[in-house]
Amino acid sequence: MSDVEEQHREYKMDEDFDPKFFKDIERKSNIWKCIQCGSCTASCESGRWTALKTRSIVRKVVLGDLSVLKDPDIWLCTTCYQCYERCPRDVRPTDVIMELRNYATKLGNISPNHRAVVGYLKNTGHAVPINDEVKKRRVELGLEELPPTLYKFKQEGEDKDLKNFEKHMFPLPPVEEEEEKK
Amino acid sequence: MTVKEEKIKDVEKVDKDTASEKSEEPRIGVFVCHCGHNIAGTVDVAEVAEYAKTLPNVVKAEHYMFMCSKPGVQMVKDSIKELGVNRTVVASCSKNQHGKTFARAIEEVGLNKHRHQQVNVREYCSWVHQKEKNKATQKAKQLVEAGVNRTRKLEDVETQKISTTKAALVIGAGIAGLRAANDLAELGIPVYLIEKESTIGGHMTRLNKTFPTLECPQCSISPLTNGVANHPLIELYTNAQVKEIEGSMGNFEIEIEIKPRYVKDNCTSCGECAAHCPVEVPSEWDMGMSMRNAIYKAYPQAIPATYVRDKKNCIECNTCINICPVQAVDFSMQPETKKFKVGSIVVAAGYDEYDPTEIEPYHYGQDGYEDVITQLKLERMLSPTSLTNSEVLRPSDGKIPKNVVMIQCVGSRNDQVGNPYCTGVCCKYAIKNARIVKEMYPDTNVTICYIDIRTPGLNFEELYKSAQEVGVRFIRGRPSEIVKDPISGELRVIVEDTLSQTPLQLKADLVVLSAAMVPPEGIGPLGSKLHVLRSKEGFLKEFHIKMNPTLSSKGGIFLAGTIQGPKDISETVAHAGSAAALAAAPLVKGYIEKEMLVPAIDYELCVNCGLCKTVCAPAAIDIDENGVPSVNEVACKSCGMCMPVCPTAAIQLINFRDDQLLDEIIAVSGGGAICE
Amino acid sequence: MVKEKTFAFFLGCLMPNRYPAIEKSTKFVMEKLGYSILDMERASCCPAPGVFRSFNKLDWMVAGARNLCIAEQLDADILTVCNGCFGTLQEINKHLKENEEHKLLVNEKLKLIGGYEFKGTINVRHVAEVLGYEVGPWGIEDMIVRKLNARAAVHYGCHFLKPTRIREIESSESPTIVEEFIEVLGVESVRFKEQLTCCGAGGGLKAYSGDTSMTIFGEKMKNIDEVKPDFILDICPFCHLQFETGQDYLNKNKNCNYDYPVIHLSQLVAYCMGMDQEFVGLQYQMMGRDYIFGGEEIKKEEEAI
Amino acid sequence: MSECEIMDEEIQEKIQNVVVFMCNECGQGSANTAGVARMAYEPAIRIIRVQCTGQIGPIQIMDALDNGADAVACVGCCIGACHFFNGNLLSMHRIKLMKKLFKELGYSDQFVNQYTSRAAEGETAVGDFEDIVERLSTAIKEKGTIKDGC
Repeated sequence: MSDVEEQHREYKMDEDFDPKFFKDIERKSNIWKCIQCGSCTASCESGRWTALKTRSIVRKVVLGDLSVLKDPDIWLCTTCYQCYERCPRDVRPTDVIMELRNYATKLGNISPNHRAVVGYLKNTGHAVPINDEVKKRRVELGLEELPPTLYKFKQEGEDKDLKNFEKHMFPLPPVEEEEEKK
Repeated sequence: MTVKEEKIKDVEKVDKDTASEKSEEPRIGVFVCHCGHNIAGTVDVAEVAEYAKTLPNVVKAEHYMFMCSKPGVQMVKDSIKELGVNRTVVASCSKNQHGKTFARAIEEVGLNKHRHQQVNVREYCSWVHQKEKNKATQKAKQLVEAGVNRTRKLEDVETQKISTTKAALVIGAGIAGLRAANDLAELGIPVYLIEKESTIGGHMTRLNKTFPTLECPQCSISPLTNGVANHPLIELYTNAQVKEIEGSMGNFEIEIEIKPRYVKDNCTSCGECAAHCPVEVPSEWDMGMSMRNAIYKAYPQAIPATYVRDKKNCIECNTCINICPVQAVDFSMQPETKKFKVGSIVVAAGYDEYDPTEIEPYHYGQDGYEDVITQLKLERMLSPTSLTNSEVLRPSDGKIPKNVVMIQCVGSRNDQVGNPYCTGVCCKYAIKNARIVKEMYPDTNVTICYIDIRTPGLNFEELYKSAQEVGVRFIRGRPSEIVKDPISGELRVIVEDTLSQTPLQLKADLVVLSAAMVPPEGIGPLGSKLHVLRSKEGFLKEFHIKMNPTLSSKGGIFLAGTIQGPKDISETVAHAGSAAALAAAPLVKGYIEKEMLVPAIDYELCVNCGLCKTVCAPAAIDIDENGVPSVNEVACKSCGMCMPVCPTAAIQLINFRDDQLLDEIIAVSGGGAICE
Repeated sequence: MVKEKTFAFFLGCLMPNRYPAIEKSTKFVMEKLGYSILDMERASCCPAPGVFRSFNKLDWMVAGARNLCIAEQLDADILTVCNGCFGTLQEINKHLKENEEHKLLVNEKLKLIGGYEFKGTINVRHVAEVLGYEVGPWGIEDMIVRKLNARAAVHYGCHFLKPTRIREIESSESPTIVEEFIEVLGVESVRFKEQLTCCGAGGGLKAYSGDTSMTIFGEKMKNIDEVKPDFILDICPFCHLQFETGQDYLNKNKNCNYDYPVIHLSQLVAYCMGMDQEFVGLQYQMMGRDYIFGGEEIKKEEEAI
Repeated sequence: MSECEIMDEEIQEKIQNVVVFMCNECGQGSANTAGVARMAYEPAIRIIRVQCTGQIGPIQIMDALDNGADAVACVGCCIGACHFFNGNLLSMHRIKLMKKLFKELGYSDQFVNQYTSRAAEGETAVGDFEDIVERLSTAIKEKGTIKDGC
C-alpha cells in the first residue's frame, strides 16, 4: 500500500480496528448486544446542543475503533443517566463513556481545567477549595470558620492523609509539551 | 450386607412372588447375529454364543448369518414353539432398527412383545472397536450377559385400547377457535365452543382491514362466525369460562361456568333497551374509543345477537325491563355450570395487546397525553363501525391530525420490560395503517419510527413499497420520549435518525404506539387448570417447536393460534387447522392405543410424600384428599422420572424397576452374572 | 448497629466552601426534627464523579470508601444534601457491598493511605429523601411556623433519582417526592417544559467547557422563564451554583435579565420552621437578593427559635 | 492415531468398564450415529439404554460403582430438547450433587459425569466418551481408581 493511497484511503480495514482492546469494558454492561436503535442519542440532552452522539460512540467501541479515545465528544457527557434509563438492551452507555474516559486519561488527553481540579484535591482535599470571603460568611452565620474537613487538619499541621492522597491517588500522565499534543 | 441390599431384598421378595406367578420359570433364548461381516468381522460370534449357553436360565443359544432375515426370524419363532422359550435376547443391531421386527415376531407366536431384549453389538461394539477384536468380543459377551440378566425379569406390558369420547372442547372463539371448531365439526365431531366475552370473533372483529391484501376482516370471519353459530354439531357458550378439568387424553370431564346474560334468548336485538339506558361507560370491545350502555351489544353484527347486561355498572333503574317489547330482560338469571365429557381440548385463548403505560417516557394513558394511542385504537377509529365513522380524529380535540407519528417495538425487543421477543406482526400492521391514513389524508405527514422493518413473506414487501410510494416517511430510530409543551400542549417525539446521525424532534398531533402481543390476561388460572407448561414469555409451551408445534405439554390438549406465541392471522389459521386435525385423530379413530408401560405404586412402601407428583411433567400423578398418589395411566408418558425421587422406592416403572436395572448394571460393570 | 435518629453529616465541597447557608439551615432543620448530627472529621471531597471517576474508577472508589469508613467509625448513616455526593457515596457503598473482588482491591489501597477498612455497615441518605419519606409531609406539618404561598420551579437534578436501578428511590420519569413535601409548606410546584432534564453542570462539563454547559443551561432557563415562578427550588448545591452563576452569565453575555432566587430545599424548610431570614442567606447569593419570602406566621404557641 | 492410544499402558488396563447411561431419544441416537460412521472409541465404554437420564438416580450410579464400574456417566438430550421436558436437567442436578458428595468423601469427583448430545451428531457422543476416559485417567493418576478406595 503506497503512502499516497494510505493518505487518501477512505475505507477502513480490519487492521484499523482492535475490538480486543475494549474486551473487559464494564463487564456488566451488555454493550455487545447494542442494536443501534438510537434511544440513547435521542434522550441525550447534551447531544441536542453538541456533537456528542452516544450511539456512534458505542458503535465505535463495539467495532474497536480506537479513534474514539481521542474524540473530545466523550467529555461532553453530563452523566445525566437518561440513556442509562432508556436503553432497551440495558447497555448502560453512561458507564461505558466513563470507562472510555479512563482509557483516554491513560493516553494523556486530559483538559487542563480537569488537571487543575485534581491539583485542588491533592493539596486542599476539596475539588472546590474555600476562600476568605466564604470564611467571613461562615462566621457571620455562626459556623466555625473552617469546616471540619481535611483542609482544617492540614492548617493545623497534621495532614498525613493529604500526603497519602498526593502519593497514591489519581496518578495522571505528565503534561506533554505543546507541539506533541497538536 | 449394606442397608441397600436389605431394601432391595424385600422389594425382590415382593416382586418375585408377583413376577413368578405371572411368567413361570424363565427360559431364555439367545441369538447372536453375524450381520454378514459387520459383527462377525470383529466379534467372535461363536465364542459369544458358547458363553451365552453357560449363562443361567439360557435354554438355547445360536448364532446365525442374518438374524433379521426370514429364516433368522423363523429360528426365533421355532425356539419359542418347540423349546418353550418365554424370553428372547437377540444380539445384533440397534433397537430402533430391528428391535421391532423381533418383537412383532415373538408376538405372532403368542409371547408379549415386551419380553424381547435387543442387544446392540453392532453400532455399540463391532463397528466401533474394529482394531481391538479381542476386547470387542469380551465386550460383546458382557453386553449379551447384560441382555440376559435384563430379560430375566421382564414383565408383560399389554397395549390397551382406550375408547375416546367423540367430542371436543374449544376454549376461545377468536379466529383460531372458530377455525378449529369448524374443522372439527366438519369431521363430524360434536364441539363445545366456549368464549369468555359476550360475543365471538375475538380481535379480528375489531380490525379495520387485514394485511397484506387490505380486505375487510368481516368477510373472512363472518362465514366462520355464522357457520359456527348455526352448525348442528357446535354448541356455543358465550360469557363462559372453564371451571374444572379432570381426566386425560381421550377422556376429559369438563365443568364450565356460564356468567348470566340477564337477557333471555327471545331477544330480537331491536336495541330499545340500550337506547333508553341512562348509564354510559367506555366500551371494552371498542378499546375505549366509544361508549356503551349498561345493557349493550358489543357491535352491530355481534353473534350471538342477544343483548347482555353489565351487572357492575347497571344502576337497576329497570327502564330496560319495562321498555323491552318481548320482556326478554330478566335480572334474576343466575350463573350456571355445565358438565360434559370430551376427548380432546383445543386452547385458542388468543393474545392481549401490551399495555404501554409501563413505558413511562411515552406517557401513555396519563392525563394530558390522550393523543398517544395504540394501533388497535387506531384500527377502531378507522373501522366502518366506529364512533368517528372511520375518520382519524385526535382524541383530545377531535380535529384531523396534521402529523401522525407511529412508534415501533413498544414493549417488544425490550429487556427492561421483560419482553425480549419480536412479534413479527407490528411492522406489518403499522405499515398497513400508515398507508391507509396517508391515502385518506394526503396532506397529513405520516412517519414511522422503526429499529428494523420486518416484513417477511409473500407480498409484504410490496405492502412496504406501496407505503413508501404513497409518501409515508420512515425514520430509523427508536424514540426515547414524547414531550408535551405545557403551554402550547403540543406533543413532540424525540428520536435520532440513526441513518443520518441527526437527533430530531418531530411535531406530532397523534402518536400511535405499535404495542407488542402478550399472553392474554386469564392465562395463569387457565394454564394451571389444564396442567400445561408455559414458556418463559408466558405463552403456553408447545411439545416441540418443529416436530409438534400444536400439541401442548399434556397429551390430548392442543394449542391453536396466538396462545402458543405471537402470529399473524394467516399463520394462526394454519396453526388452528393443524391443531384441529391432531385433536380429531383419536376421536375419529374412536380409540387410543397406549402401551401400558406405566409405574406401579407399592402402597405399603408409599409414605404419601407427594414428591412423585412434583416431578411428573405431564401431571399424570394425582394425589387424592388424604395424600395417596395414583397414576393416571393414559396421561403417563412412561419417562420414569418419578422413580429416583421416591424416597422409599415405592413407585416403579414396569420393566425399568430398580432391581431389573440393577441386574443389567451388574453384568455391564463386570461383576459377573447373577443367578436366580 | 447503626444508631437511631443520628446522621454523620457529609459536607462535601460546594456547601461548606460556597453556600454555608445551606449547611446552617440543614443543621437547624435536622436538630429541630430531633436528629443528632455528627461532624465527619477529616472528610474530603466525595470525590466528584464527573471529574474523578472519569480519570480512574478505582481511585475514585478508594477516595469515596475513605469517606464511608469515617462514617462507619461514627456508627451512623451518612446524610448528604448534594446529588453528586449522594450519587458517588451511595453507588460506591452499594457496589462494594455487592462486589467482593473490588472490595478487596479498595481495602488494600485504603490501608495504604491511612489504615481505613471498608466494612459496609452503613447506608447513604439524601436530605430530600429523608425529609420526603422518613419525616414526610405529615411529620413536618406541626413544626411549620411560617406557611408560604409561592410558586416554585422544582429542579430534581440527575444523580438523586437516576440510575433508578441503583438509587431505588423513585421513578425518574415522574417523581413526586419533593412536590408532595413542599405542598405542606404552602409552595406550589409549577410544571415547566422538560422539567427533568439536566442543568448542564454535571460530568465535569462545567470545568471542561463552560460555554457548552451554559448553552444547555440557557435552554433550561428559557423554559423556566416561560412559567415565571417565584423562585427556583433545587436539592443540590452544584445545581444551585449552576443556576446562580448561569443566570449571571446569561444576563451578562446573552442579554437576558433573569433574577430568580435560587433556594435549596434545606433553606426553604429551615425558613418555614422558624429560622429567621437572615440565616437563610439569600443576601449572600447573586440572584434574587431582595426576595422576601412573605407568607403569614401561623399563630400557634410561639416557641423560641 | 486416536488420542486414547498415547495414554500410558499402566493406566490403560486399569480402565476396564465405564458404564454410560444413555437416554432412549438423543443419547443412544448419537451413539448409534457414531457406530454407523464407524468412529472408534475406548472399548471399556458400556452403554445402557434407559427411558430418560432423569430416571437415573444415585442408587443406579452407586450400584454400577459397587459392582466394578470404573466410572459412570449419563448422556441425555441437550437442554430444552428433552422429550420429557426436564429429565436432563434433573439428572444434571443430581450428578452435580453427587460430585460434591464424592469430593466430601475424599474421592475425586471425576468418577461421575453428565453430558448432553444430539441424535444426529456422532462426534458429540464420541467426544463425550473420550472426555470420560481422559477425566478418569487423570483421576486415576492423582488418586488411583475407585476400587482401591483412594
